[in-house]
Amino acid sequence: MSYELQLDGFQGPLEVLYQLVKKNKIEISEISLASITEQYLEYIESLSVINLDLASEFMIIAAELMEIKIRTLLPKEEKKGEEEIEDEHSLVKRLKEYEIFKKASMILQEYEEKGTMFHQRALDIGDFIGEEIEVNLDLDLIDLKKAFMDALKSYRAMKTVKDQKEEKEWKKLRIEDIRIEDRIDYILDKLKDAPAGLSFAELIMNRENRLEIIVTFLAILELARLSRIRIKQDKVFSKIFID
Amino acid sequence: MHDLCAVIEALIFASDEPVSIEELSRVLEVSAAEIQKTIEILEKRYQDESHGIFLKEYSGGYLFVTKPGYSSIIKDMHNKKVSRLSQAALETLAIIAYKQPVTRVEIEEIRGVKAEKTLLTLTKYGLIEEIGRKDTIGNPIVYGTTEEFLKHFDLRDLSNLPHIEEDE
Amino acid sequence: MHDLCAVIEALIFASDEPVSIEELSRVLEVSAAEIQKTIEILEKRYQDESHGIFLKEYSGGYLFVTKPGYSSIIKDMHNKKVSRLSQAALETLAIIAYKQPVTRVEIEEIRGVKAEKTLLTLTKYGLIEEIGRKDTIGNPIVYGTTEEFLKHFDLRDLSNLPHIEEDE
Repeated sequence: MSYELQLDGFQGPLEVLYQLVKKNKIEISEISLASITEQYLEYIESLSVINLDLASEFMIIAAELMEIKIRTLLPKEEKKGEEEIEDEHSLVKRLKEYEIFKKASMILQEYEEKGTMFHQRALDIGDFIGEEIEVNLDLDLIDLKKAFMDALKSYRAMKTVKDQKEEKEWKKLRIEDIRIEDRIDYILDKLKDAPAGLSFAELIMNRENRLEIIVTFLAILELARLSRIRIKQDKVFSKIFID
Repeated sequence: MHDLCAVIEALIFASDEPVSIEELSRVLEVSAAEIQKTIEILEKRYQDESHGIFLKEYSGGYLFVTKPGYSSIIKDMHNKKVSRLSQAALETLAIIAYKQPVTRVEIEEIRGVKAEKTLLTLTKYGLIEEIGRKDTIGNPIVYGTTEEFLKHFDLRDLSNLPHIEEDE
Repeated sequence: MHDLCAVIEALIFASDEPVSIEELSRVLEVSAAEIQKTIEILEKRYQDESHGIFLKEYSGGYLFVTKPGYSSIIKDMHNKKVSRLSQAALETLAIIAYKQPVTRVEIEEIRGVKAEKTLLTLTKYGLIEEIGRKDTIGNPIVYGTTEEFLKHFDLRDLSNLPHIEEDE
């Protein structure tokens, strides 16, 4: 009704994917998602500043997209009866569900337009009854403590907005540390010194950061796409060799 | 009859939450049928164009609010900023509205981003509330929408939410 | 003339503070004399005993309030369902409990919104009181909790408030 709302929140990777689907006027299906994988990766690369938490979210979805893409590129084997009846990829399912709520939220937005036309004032029971008011509050100390914590929490949230600028600088340094291009150069460098090829495990040695591992993996896929390297794996879950 | 009209008007005016017929019937010790009849008289009275306020029904209760036509002049005079929720907040609210009772983790799974801050703000504005805890590991808090939510979106009750197809 | 009546009714109804004739004249671009005349019509309309509210003059402004005769029944209705503090009031009370002695400005800084009316309500409820003035510029009033507050929460004294880890 009549109060101020200032809400924000970053629209995450699903939103980006959803926007790409809309932009390209395609259906949410594995095949169409595979077709926009490059655009998604380009988008990630264009992000110069990104919060690390979000970065890993973006990367996980990037990896899922790559998986879908590979699945659609691989020749279909016509066997294996039951196993072949595969479900939709979970990313497709998630995006479909996301779309439902996206639509619902757009309808709510129209309703909000209407709802904010009605005004009521902030009422205070003291305005209507005499000076002395007996209160019979259904409250205990836990409520009181919680209210104090809530007040402090939102106070801190407001303050952190101020601090975020400085933090962003730091995050910028971090993300630039692990750009896909750099990892590509790094892998090519390593391969020069290793004519017999390398294993994926060797490439991610000493890299404990999940994001770095994902970026390395994406870099390898990119190199394979450009036919700069070959990837070999004897069987599922065995070592991955690159030469 | 006139007196009943007046006391009901006073009671509804003095409440910032919708007042139900049952509540009025209990407090005034008058049959629900009679309250209903008086409410209808009141509704009609304020429909007259010489009135700037009217009796509006929300989730089975009644509330006085200003007529929509005066919204912009009220905003002008009281410097009321037009309150609009962000996309993130709207999506989170939509999920809660349709899936309630729902946990934070369930919301995050659908939106693919953290929801903690948005939940905090929505709670602060009284649009959602903790309505209990789920009986699973960790006993996570479950959220639901409030009466304020209905008011904000001009919904009579939750069954008036727009229909969405969930093909599952 | 009817329309002027309606828009003034809406503007006064929607206001938290008394609305003056000058203010209405400025916003509506209508002469003060005409506003004055319309206010008189409104006053008369609500004097009728079929109305439970009326236009009350407060320090040069107007506000709708319920007629004094209904105060006990309003109290009944609100008491029976146990008066609940709004989130705003509860947070303000909590801040005062933990940070007392504390000024209005300090409370507003933490909550990020005006606290004037909330402080008035909490004072009326007897939960807080002015406990003195601060020795800084403007000598602002400082607030603290009352005996009633301790009784309400069944506290022997303030040191029995639940402990809070500040850096959590």
